[in-house]
Amino acid sequence: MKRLHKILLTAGLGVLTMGSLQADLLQDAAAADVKKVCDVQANGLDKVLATAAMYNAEAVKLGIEFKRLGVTNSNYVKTTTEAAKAKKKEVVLEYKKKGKVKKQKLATDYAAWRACSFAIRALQQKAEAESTWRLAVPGDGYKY
Amino acid sequence: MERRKFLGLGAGILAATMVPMSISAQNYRETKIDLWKVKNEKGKPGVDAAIKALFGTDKTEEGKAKLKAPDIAENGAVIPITAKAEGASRIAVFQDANPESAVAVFDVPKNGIADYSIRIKMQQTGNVVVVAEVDGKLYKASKTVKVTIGGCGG
Amino acid sequence: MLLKVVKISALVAITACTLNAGSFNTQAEKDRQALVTYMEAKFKDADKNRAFFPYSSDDELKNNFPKNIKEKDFALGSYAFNSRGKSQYDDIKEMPPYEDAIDAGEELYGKKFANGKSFKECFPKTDIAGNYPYFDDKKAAVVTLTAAINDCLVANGEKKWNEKKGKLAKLQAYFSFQSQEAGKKLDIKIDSQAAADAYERGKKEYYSQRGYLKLSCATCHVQGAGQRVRAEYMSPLLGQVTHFPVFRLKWNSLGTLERRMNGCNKDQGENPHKPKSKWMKELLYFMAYMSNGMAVDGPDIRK
Amino acid sequence: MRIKAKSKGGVTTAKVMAKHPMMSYAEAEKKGKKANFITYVIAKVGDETVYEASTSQFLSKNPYLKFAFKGDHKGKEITITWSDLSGKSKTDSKKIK
Repeated sequence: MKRLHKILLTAGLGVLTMGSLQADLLQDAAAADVKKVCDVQANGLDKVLATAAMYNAEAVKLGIEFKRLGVTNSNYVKTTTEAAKAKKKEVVLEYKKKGKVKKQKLATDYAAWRACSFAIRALQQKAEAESTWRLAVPGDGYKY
Repeated sequence: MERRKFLGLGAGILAATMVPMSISAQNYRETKIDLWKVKNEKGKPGVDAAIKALFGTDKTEEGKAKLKAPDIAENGAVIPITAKAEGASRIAVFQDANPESAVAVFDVPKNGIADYSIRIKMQQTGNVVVVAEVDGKLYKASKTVKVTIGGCGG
Repeated sequence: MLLKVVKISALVAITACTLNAGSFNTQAEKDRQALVTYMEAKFKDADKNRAFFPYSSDDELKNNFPKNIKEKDFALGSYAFNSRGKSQYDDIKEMPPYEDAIDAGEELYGKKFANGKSFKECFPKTDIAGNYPYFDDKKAAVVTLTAAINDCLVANGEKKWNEKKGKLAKLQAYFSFQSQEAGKKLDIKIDSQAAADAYERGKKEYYSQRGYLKLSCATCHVQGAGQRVRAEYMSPLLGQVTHFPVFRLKWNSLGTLERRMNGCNKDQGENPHKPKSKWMKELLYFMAYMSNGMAVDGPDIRK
Repeated sequence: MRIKAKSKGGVTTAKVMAKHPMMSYAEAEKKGKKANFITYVIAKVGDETVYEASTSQFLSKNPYLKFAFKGDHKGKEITITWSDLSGKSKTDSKKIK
């Protein structure tokens, strides 16, 4: 019996800590000022891309990753990071549409900004939705 | 081979339908080859030319010919239309939205009722035109169908 | 020791069930009623309720929106409130392009697997479209018809099918048609706490904004239902799942509900969720309950 | 071919859906295929022609044809034949309800 308690306890703790860790990244994102954090001029390309990678990884884990015109934000992060390493001024994003490979060209700085802001906004929206989603439910928060 | 077989069949039909009142059955693909080639050029729709190619004249009157077509197509690839004209011996459908004008020509057989429904393709907004031949006179009806690029969803 | 744990947890589970049995769908039923009330009120008279339709022209409001649309009418989706589109829909329904798919589905249903068995073993009855999705307490997960079909294939040593179109859509077309013919209604059950939780999670996702366009499903299909985006009328959540698989003129082919859902994800600017993901299944569970009691009317035609 | 034919009040109505891609020249060019579409359709009851249409590339994929003709033909067979640009032709029959 004792052992059972132990098991439950440790398991519980595990869940707790995991939960709180995840919450932290969400909270950070929620508190972050996208315009500042993702500003390439101010923070430099590499820092912005690192930020993007960190938050986007969390967004992917939570299943809320952005995708724009066929390009996932992971694609933005990956391709832009490679371009930055290669000191390229332009990023060429490749994506599939109806089986065919299509290309999108973007200035590297701008692609980095987008990767970063998309990653953070995804998390911000989730955090925000926690308190706002019921406002849209008929019979609950939604009044008409 | 198959082609020849079919022509044979067609000939058989011709013979079978050589009855008074019903104008001789024919495959306009073979008898009016030019009709199907009449182009719709920018600012110069080919509908009238196509009517002339089929009926020998493009002088038409209002009334008698009736056309049912949507104001806004749900999808340009499947536009349900109905063409009718009481007592018509021939009904033809044209449009000015595609590269060529002619869509279909119906010969109304002896006991046929001149009321035909088909589904057509239009690659952009344009006019659908129906011309019916009633007692040797041509009657025209037309309608503009808006074709929008379908929007939501994968 | 381990046995003890199992026994205890089992005991707990049982008591939990017996405590509030039958009441697990109370909240869901409240939500459904409220949705029906909202939709019927909104579409009672579009011309008078203009506040709901800010972008519609006088002509639309007066001539295109029918009045007094009732719950069952919403099974038609946006055609419930788009008379002009509806008349084309009716014309196409005269001889719908999906009838071959139903026949093909019937063949697939009877076709033997390599192991000599067939779908008949997994699905003894064919008028079952309205019973999915359901919550499987043993698996502690929502089971969609799409998933059930693929599970059956795998269990019989066959390859999974594409979850969006093709064979799977055809077999579903057959099941839906059989259900429609038998006059079946959507019969979605929520009869455990775990099921109720899955429903609540699905509901929360439906009403949560997502994607770079910051749209929730509800933005378009609850608050936005009946409003126009370019030439599109947005369909209502109520009745949204009754008619799948659907032949979309845009696709020019038959597709599953999951295929359509991925289209919506894309429009929201979000990386689409996998049809077999927990997220998708629980969202569909919620959506299905919102149409609970409505007639199964798939397969059908949509723009 | 899908054929539904019904006789009622001295009028027979037929609904036909042929299985055909109806590949227009423009579509064919895009897809890198050869244009092909139904060019001629004829329907007969016994040896009487009841429908005849010369058609083009602009009918929808799997074209739908609805027509009616005078006469109560309950129980008789309606026979529909189409041929396409490639010269292929197909004939199907159905009992009139």
